[in-house]
Amino acid sequence: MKINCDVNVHHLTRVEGHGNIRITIRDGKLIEASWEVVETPRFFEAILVGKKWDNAPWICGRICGICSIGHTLASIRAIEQAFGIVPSRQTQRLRLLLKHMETLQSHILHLYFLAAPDFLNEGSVFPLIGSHPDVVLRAMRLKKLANDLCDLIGGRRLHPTTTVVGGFTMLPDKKILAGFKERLSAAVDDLMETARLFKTFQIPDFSRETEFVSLKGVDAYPFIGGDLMSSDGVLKNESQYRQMTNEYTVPQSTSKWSRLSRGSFAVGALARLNNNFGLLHPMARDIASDFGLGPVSHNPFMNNIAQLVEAFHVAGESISLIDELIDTCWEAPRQPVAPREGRGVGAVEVPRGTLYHCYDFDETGHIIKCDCVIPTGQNHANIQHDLSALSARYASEGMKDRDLELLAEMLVRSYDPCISCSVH
Amino acid sequence: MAAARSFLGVPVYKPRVAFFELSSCEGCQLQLLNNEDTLPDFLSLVEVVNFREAMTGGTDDYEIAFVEGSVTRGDEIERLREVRGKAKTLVALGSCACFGGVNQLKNRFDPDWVKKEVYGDRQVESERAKPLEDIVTVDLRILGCPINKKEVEGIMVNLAIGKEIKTPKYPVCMECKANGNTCLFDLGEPCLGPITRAGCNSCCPNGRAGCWGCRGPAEDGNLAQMTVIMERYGFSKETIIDRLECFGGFSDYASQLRTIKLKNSS
Amino acid sequence: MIFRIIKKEELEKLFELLASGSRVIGPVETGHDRNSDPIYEFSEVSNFSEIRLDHTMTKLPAKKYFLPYKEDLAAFHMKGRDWDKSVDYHCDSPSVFFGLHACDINAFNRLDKVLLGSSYPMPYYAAKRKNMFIVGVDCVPGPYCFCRSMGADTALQGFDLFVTDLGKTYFIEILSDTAFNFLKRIKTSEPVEADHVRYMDIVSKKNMKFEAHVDTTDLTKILDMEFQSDIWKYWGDKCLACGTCANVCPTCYCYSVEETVSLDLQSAKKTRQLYSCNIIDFAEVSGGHNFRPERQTRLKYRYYHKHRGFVEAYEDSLCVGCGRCGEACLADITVPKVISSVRGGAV
Amino acid sequence: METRLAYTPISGERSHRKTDLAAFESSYKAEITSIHRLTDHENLYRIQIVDQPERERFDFMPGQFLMLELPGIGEAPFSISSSPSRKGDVELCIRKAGSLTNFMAKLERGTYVGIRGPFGAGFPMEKMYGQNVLLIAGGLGLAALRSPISYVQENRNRFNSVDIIYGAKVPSQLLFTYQYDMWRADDIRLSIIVEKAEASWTGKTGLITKALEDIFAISREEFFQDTYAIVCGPPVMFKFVCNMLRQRDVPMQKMFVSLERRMHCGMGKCCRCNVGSTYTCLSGPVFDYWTVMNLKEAI
Ligand SMILES: Cc1cc2nc3c(=O)[nH]c(=O)nc-3n(C[C@H](O)[C@H](O)[C@H](O)COP(=O)(O)OP(=O)(O)OC[C@H]3O[C@@H](n4cnc5c(N)ncnc54)[C@H](O)[C@@H]3O)c2cc1C
Ligand code: SF4
Ligand code: SF4
Ligand code: SF4
Repeated sequence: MKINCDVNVHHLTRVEGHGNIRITIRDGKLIEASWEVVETPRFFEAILVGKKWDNAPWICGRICGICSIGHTLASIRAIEQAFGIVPSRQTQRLRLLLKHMETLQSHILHLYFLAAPDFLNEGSVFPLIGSHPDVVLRAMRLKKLANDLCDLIGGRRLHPTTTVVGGFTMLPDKKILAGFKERLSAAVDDLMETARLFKTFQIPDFSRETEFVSLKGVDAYPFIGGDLMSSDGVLKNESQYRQMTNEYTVPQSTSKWSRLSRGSFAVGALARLNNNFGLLHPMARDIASDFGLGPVSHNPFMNNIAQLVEAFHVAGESISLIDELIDTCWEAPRQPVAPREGRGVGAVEVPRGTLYHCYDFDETGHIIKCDCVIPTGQNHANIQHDLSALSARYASEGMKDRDLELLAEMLVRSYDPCISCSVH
Repeated sequence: MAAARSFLGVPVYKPRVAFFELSSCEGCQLQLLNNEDTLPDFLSLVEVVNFREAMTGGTDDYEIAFVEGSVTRGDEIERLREVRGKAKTLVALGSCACFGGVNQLKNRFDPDWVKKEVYGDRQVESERAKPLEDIVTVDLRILGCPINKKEVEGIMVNLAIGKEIKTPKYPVCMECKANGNTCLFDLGEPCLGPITRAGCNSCCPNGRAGCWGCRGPAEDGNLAQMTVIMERYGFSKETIIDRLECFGGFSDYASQLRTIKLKNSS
Repeated sequence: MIFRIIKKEELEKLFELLASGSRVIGPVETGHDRNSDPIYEFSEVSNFSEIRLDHTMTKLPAKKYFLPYKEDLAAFHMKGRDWDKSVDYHCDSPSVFFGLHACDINAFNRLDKVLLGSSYPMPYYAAKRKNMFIVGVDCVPGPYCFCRSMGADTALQGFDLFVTDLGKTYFIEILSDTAFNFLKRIKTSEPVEADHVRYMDIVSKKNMKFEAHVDTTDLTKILDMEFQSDIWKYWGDKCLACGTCANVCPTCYCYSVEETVSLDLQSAKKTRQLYSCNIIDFAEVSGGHNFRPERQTRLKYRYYHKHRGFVEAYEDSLCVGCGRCGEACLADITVPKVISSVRGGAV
Repeated sequence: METRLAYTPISGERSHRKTDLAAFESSYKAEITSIHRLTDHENLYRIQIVDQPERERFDFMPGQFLMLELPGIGEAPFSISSSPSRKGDVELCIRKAGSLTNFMAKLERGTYVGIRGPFGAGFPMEKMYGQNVLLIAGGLGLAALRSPISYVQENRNRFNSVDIIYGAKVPSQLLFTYQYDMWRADDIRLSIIVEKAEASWTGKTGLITKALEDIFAISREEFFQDTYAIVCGPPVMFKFVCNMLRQRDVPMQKMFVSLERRMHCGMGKCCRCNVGSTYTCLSGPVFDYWTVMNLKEAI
């Protein structure tokens, strides 16, 4: 039996950004297990200082290429909060629909392109085009649907163009919007197939008591704005986000880390689901119970399944959103904006967890101070703790280097980390 | 399939390509995966040997390297040089790689202040954000923040069949008019369309949002006149500079403007 | 020409008749500009109420319907070293243009000379042009209009019928037998003397409303004489070389051709894209030599082509004075200003 | 009574008459039957219209050009470089200059290309009967001159004295070297000059104008009044040459030059080739020098 083990993953693949995993086991004892974030910082928080409010959503969207819509919406919400703007229902619905499509495309991307290859024993999705064409085509179809609808509402699937403070620069064509209803209904079948596929995968059985943080839904599963909650019972107002995130710097990471009631906490699909299970679309709830997933699950690998469940949720809810929007008599796409002095916080549930943007403005609407807290940043400490626990558990079992490496990689990947975004 | 392909009898070249990223949001790479319809065809044109965002187990034996992001740290300079050394063709992918992108906005501040503002007393390494061209020779630039997938597809086809690659020399206005948009100046919105290189199919004006110049200057762009026009339409010097400096394509002109006083500057 | 008078409500009936079998394109209001003035554009309409017969100049001409900004000239199916070529003129049914001003109708007439009348007529244009039913409508000149100076303020040909608002009734000029036959199906009456008087009155009142003018006397010769004038530099310095003037012009037809290969390498196509002589590489040839590298020479060329060359070849200017290019030019370069500066030797 | 508008179809049958709508995008399919490497930069392609009757009908004049199309790659104008008596079995001398021409250089025999044309006005060869002819070419200009040269060869007795003056930068860039002896054999005086000699070059060195002066030196004054000149080459070159000829009293109407502009249609529609307000593709590319001098921005 092999009781020494060295895992050294430099620039983990199939994640966004740059991170390293290092595990050392000697004589069956864990010496070191560390998750390092080596991404280069881009200093968005400094870049924005001195800029007028209208620059923020445009620039901040560029923090992340996967959840640019979420960043843009968080930025817009922070500004609207600061200036006392309440978006119209029409704007809110459109934003939510746009948000849902980003969630769908991101979850599909993660499930099929980043996570599935692990379960199918491939290095990437590319060989699957030959070996499992139906799987790949299904993934493409789902992703394309989500992206196409993002194009329609946001002007562009990546770094949206029409989303502005006060609303939208342009409204979607209702006829085209209506056309998406059918595609979404068809997507539900594709999601069913996806569920069937994931049913065949062996999700590692590993749990660690964790605190889960997310927005707190009131009458709907939460995505944009509202109160914050943790599964340990902490409840805060959106503007008190700092008491939720408690950022600190650590030597092993250019991203800041977070903690709340314990040494670390988790955000993301699993956290949202654990905290707001009752508000899920019935279809999504059915899928969850199919996988035996219910509140509160402490298995980080189940985040993949939580994403799948959420994919059902957003697909189902989007169909009703479209119905509502088609029946709306369009009002002006955007409201006027009057800048004023003050602070605004925008909390948005992006695919990987709760995202916060916070700006302080002077009376002319120029940014004095900017703070962005990224979900993956909040997860880093938890990834570290999971990694230690996972390594410790298998240390004495004498796992092969390669097996432990794979498991560790899968663990990190299951968080769907967005590293460059966490460093920003 | 791969070996037998040809176009007009000329064998099609299936390059071994690799994707790398420096300081960036990785959106440009993602944009490639965002081509759902055409991804299989796209992938049949190239052999992807390294694409960390989407695959495990890459090799270093590649001909074309697509590098996304700007250079902001010493280790990136090293990595970039290494990639340059291995690649026959080095492609700068997106505005960050071509101009520094939004990252270069920090260059307008004192670097120590920037670090302190974000990290307090913790030491972090970071340099001025630079485009790839400042460090190595770039063979081809693919513009945009993010890149336009249609354009990239066209470029890949041309690389494969060995046809010259051309980007439009004219400004976004050409595409904007062809798309039948109402000019944003008529709507009272600022727009850099008249001086920005086309190729995005006037993406932003199509959604009634003004152009921010992410593709950098068009050939022979009349920057001086653009400033006059922005002023005439009542936009402040700050608005003009905000747009010009956003992606780095016009950064020289923007910093030049900072020192000139415009009529209605605040 | 045959004249008729119809009651106002009859026009809608005529619309319905025309729309029942064909696509109708007409001026619609698409929103408001920064001064809260309405913005008009040509668009496909399905309902008479969408059409704004009282529209002032549309931002863009109806060009996309007869000279599309992008059009595939040919498609190729590749077969190794061989290929098949197929050509489609992109018109399979007639269209009704309901509500064109005289200048836009004259734009057709002048384009016809080069695109239909000369050697190598252009079938892509012909296919659309020969399948148009045009309903003209009278107008009130706006601040940028100078069609009268260009002899394009009244249309004598190139339409099927032309509608002038007499207040309580419409005065209809009928040019084609198709129009005549359609009119048989609505209520019309012969105009009486008073109608003609009223019509003439409206026309002469319109003539007095022009604010912009271009003096075209001896313009071709003056342009020749002023070829080296410094005035072109003045305008060239302003010009953004953005091509907007050509794109909003109802008669600019210059184009560029690009061939592209599909992603699967199985097919290819040849696409025509409307271009503009103000664009930097308009006269650039391979190897990089540019026959018109400066903005001023390109801008000058646009004026020479429209106001001199075309006149020489076809006895008409290629400018109908619709005023769109001046209105759209962000640099505020307008035909009346440029021509008067060339004539006067100074701005 | 009609209830809906009638549709007028535009026929798309093949036709090559200038006035026919179907002429516009109708191309001949032609096969590359041979490729001959002339220099590092230029190849000579023999291109044969596939359809035999069409090939027989393809009629052109020296100086005319055609549009050559490679599907998906591009289309560009090229002077026909072969004798008009060869009809639709033409030769094109193509220099690698850009996307189409570089791709062209990769093609093999047996590839099919599309050709449209012939377009433009050619050299008025018949007017030159009984006269002296000076054929002057610089660089690639010889490609366009080769057709009138063949014409003169085939009708040698109809012309008086014939001179070819040809200049290139270096000897290795000289085109059609294998034909020089044949031209000489047909009683054509040939003077070749290069700007820079390479090893083994024994001929003249200098600019074309120098070679022309040598001709002047041995010709009588009266010679020039009965002379037609055809000049092909870069604008700077023909400007100098034509000025020299004028000083020798060659009438400007008897000097012909070929102008090269960007072209997309070849049919007076795309406007890219306009010089002033003249379409190079319709009225040119061959112009007499008098016209050129009166065209704005011609040179
Ligand atoms: C009347 C005429 C006769 C010609 N005869 C010959 C000849 O016999 N041999 C030869 O090698 N070359 C000749 N040329 C030049 C030849 O047309 C160009 O070299 C060719 O167009 C370059 O195309 P490309 O796609 O390789 O270059 P690119 O620079 O990539 O050209 C792109 C496009 O620009 C246009 N274009 C670029 N350069 C020119 C040019 N100089 N003239 C016209 N259009 C241009 C073409 O339409 C082409 O599609 C002639 C040109 C003209 C006008
Ligand atoms: S909106 Fe912008 S790009 Fe479009 S025409 Fe106006 S200035 Fe040009
Ligand atoms: S319109 Fe401007 S900012 Fe928008 S994509 Fe195009 S170049 Fe970039
Ligand atoms: S004249 Fe005006 S519209 Fe035309 S290219 Fe110049 S700036 Fe653009």
